[in-house]
Amino acid sequence: MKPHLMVQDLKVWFPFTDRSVKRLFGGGKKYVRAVDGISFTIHRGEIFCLVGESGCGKSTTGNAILRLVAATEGIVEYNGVDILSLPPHRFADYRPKLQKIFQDPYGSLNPRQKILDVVGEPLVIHKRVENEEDKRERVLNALEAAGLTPPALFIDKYPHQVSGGQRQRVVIAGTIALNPEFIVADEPVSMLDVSIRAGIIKLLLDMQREAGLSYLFITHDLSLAWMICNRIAVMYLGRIVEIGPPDTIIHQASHPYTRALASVIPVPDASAARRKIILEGDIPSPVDIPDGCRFYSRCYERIPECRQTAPELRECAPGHWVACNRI
Amino acid sequence: MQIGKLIKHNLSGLVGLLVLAVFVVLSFFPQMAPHDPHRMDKDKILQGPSTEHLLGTDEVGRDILSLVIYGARISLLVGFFAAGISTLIGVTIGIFSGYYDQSWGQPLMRLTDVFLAVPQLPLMLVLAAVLGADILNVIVVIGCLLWTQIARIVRSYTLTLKERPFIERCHAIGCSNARIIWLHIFPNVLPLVFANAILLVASAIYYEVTVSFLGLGDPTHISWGMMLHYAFESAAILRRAYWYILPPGICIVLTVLSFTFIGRRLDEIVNPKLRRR
Amino acid sequence: MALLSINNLSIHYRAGEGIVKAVQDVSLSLEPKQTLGLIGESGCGKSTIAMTLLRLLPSNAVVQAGAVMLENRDLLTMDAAELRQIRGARIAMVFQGAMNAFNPVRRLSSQIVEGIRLHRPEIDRTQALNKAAGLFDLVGIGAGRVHDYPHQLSGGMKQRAMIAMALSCDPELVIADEPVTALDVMIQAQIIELLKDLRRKMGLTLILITHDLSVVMEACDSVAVMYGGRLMETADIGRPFKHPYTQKLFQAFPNIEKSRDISWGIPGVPPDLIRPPQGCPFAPRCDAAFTQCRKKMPPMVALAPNHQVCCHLYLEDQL
Amino acid sequence: MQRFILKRLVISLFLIWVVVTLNFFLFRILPGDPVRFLFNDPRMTEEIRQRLYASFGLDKPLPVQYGLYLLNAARGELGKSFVHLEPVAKIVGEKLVNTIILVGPATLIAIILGSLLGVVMAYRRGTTTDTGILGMVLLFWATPTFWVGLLIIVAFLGVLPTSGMFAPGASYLPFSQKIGSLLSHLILPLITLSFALTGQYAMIMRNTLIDILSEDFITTAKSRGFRDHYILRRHAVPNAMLPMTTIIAINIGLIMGGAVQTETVFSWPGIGRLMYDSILTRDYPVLQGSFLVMAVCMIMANFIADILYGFFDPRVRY
Repeated sequence: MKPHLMVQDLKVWFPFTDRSVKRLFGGGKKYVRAVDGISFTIHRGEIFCLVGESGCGKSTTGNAILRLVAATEGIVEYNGVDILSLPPHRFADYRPKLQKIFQDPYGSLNPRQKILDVVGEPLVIHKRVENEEDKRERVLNALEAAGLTPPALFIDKYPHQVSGGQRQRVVIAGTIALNPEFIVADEPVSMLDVSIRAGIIKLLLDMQREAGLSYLFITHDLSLAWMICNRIAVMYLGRIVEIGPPDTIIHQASHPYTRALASVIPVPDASAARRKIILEGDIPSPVDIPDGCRFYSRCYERIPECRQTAPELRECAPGHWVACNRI
Repeated sequence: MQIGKLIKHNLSGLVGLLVLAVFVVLSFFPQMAPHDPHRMDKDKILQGPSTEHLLGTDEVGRDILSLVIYGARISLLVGFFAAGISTLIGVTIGIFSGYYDQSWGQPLMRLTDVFLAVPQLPLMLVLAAVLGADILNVIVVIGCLLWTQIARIVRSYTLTLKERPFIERCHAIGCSNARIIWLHIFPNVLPLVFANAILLVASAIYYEVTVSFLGLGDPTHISWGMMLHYAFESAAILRRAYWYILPPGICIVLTVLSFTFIGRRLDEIVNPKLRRR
Repeated sequence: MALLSINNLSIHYRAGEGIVKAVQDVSLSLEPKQTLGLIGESGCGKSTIAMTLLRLLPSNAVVQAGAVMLENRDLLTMDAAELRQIRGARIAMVFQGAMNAFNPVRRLSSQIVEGIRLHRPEIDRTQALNKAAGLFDLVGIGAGRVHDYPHQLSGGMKQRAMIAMALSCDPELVIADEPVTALDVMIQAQIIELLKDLRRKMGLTLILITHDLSVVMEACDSVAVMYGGRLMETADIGRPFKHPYTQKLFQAFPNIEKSRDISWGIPGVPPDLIRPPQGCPFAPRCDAAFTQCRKKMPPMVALAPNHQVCCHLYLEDQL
Repeated sequence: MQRFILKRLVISLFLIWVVVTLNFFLFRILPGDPVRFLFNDPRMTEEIRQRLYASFGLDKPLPVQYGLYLLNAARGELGKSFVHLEPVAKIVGEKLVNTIILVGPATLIAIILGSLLGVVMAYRRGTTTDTGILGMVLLFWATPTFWVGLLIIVAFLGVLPTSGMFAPGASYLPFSQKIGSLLSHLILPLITLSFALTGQYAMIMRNTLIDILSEDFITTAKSRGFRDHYILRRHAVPNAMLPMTTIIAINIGLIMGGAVQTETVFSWPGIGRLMYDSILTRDYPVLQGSFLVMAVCMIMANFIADILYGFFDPRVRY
């Protein structure tokens, strides 16, 4: 089966904001290597999770796929078309098909727009509506589909008049309205209360089932990823270290980082005596990344080889890919 | 709604509005003045308050009350227009330099830095002297120099707005930059601008008066600043002609204060969390 | 005797739209060496309680009723001088935003030493500095960094430094308000291990305030659950939860030891604290609610010596 | 740190260049040529006119003029006064000292007094004390400095000297009496200028401090049992001083505006009064020279403030 989305060797480097005099006189430029050569594929109707700690490049990956940040190198093929190399006006056709859901339901709505305009704006931009009445009709449908019932109660309100969970539904309604095919969901529930989360997740899953959507689901919460997705990719310092099915990643991970990450997931069960692998220190800076394995400085199973050789992602079992020199 | 709130909670704002209303009426109907402000009288030079001249006369025998009433117009005129020019420049430069921070916003910011690095009043004096004492020139000079503050405020707010997720959402749903600036940034900046524009009127009036006092006012119009200039240049001070010095000064203070009060209260109502930098 | 007891505490905030009834009739007590997890979702009143314990509430908050007794003294009515001798010395606090909890322009050592010298004037500067360095070792930063400026530490390090500072005057009680919320998973685990470690080594008495039930299950020995400004359930860790809200909340956390099941969550929205529902605040979202629940707030029912539930369901059982 | 200083230095030099260039072109955008405009005397012969052109360097092409202008400015030569026919640099230099005698102490008084008022307002925020002082400060702010000067003159006429820097003939007096004369002349202008600036600094201090008092580390300090005024003294005010230095430096233009007004009203022979006189006599080279010196002073003060900030704030140490 042809993949819905294929990412190949994607790199996003940001010039390091070191406004020193040295740079003024043309000295060496430094880069933050936020995403440094990652590849993966997402099949139609799949929920693919990118998991990692803050600063690992997971959000940047999502934004690069949607061309919200410029990729430095690499290919993103959507239905076989390299959307990164398209000129902007050609990419505009893909815009409504590839959509994003944001983390912060409080900040992702313009406080001076009514919900009608928030949800209707993408329709207006992509000329999907003919007049105000049509727009209102479409917005009402979208709100209803996003679980805001009755929609008429919400349509003329401002964002600050509804609760956090409802705001996230408004954002989702704005996305549904465009009938997208592929959604980047960037931590869509991490700012919501636990009791509200499930409703939003359910809505996202329903959309996937009914419309055959594919998701790139970005989260720092490995247990949430495990719960909802088809495959998990774990990122560390701009690289993918392991890809596999959820149960494999949680219970039979091969990469030392994934194992550590899975071991520290808090379990709401006092009796469960689990051995935790707690990594020392912090993630190193993505500016001066040394040669060799990126995880070298914190790895508890490193071998001398890891210092020089950066491991490639290799398939160690069907559907289970690991980037580690020991495997 | 906002006006109602203003009255309910803010005595200072209300007083400001009232005082301002008086001066606005005076500037539209200066005919209320008891005398022709241009009529000189050799026999009544620098006379103290009397029943005929409630606030006395100046060094050429003109009625000071009438001069003060006619003077309101110039200050308000210069204040509003100069503040208008400043706001326009400031908002434009602020939004663009904030939104295009990484590209051509930088030179715009450098331009703001240049204006901030130059002492304002001395530069106004130089410009007004070079261009010539004329009401239009005074408006243009003040208007072109007072925008830095508002540009800085708008810029720093635009920078924070730009980082807000709803702007990122705009990019994600395919808004053009022009649409983002006009429909998403500008309406959010507007309340901030509004309050600050009113504070700018106060500054503009302050500078107009000062520039006029320092001899660069338009001699063909009656204004409070020019009155004080003539008072200073004539022997009025040495003769302790308080009736000549007090009225225009009090009017200036009241006008500036009323705009300041209104502006500050509006700022607090519209932007409770935002503090000016 | 309880080290700290909160008796029938009610706190209201004056807001633009009305009076927010943030905390209603909450009673809790804490024994020495006990670790209590105070848990609830945003707006349930847990942080308000934390701030009340040291009287750090904003000026629009009103203590409507109740007392907070530290042994036999009421923290809410004592004078400012006495309160200052308790703050930092007997009750210390670790805040959520460790990022900004230090004065940015002063060295960590000077900030810690100044606190030790305030409460223990008999300790001289060198001894205080040694103590600070020792604490930095204890919390795993390393004594060598005690003279750093706050911005030189990473987020996790700052949280550790914050804990070191809280411990600097050997307090009897430490209140940690969302100590791991803003941190990455691995750093979270580090801090939780540190807290557990300190409990073991020093017999710390701790109130851990968090929205994350699994953190409480790991680090505490008892839990108090709040919802809509009310206390719903208090229990020792290990006892099965009885309150419908706690049960639902418990299910809402993914448990990787169990199966992948997405039938979790609680329908509806949290209560409006300006116009709280009559009766139990959870009734509108509760499957088990019956008429009585919507009429009357249930009292606390003791199910076991260390297990109390505020629910009509169990009131009936008793009758 | 060195790089930081170097960077600020480059920016300051750039700003000075911009101001010098501005000055050059201001002189040239006058309608008609400057000499005709300035000496609009029909009796002037062509020969004299040419000599004047040559003496002001106006006979050369514009780029050459500009180059010469830059060169001269770099050497500190700012042209000749139309009125006094003396080098502008010499006149301005003499006056600069007098201005500093007035502005220095006034700024110092205003910073101390303003900071105190600001601290009191922020500490007592929302109380009657705050509202009262705030009202007073706003009144200060709204009152034109020159008008305050005029009122003070009217009030103290005959009590204290209201004009000039020394009593007539003071140069023949012994040094101590000369100083006495200077001090008595200084009092009223000093009060006027301090009055104008105090309000500004009080407002700045209040806003800065209110920001700082709402920060987390203040709550932390409270939770550790420190007294309120200890927190204010040891945590809030030192942290407020940093932004204060920058804001004061940015607002040096205000000091200069105030100086122009005060010196004018009290006939204090400083740069400000020089500006006023040159406006009345249309002595453009002097006017521009004074402006240039003021602008350069301001840029330099900003540079120093930046360096100080970088030095005192551990976060900026690059």
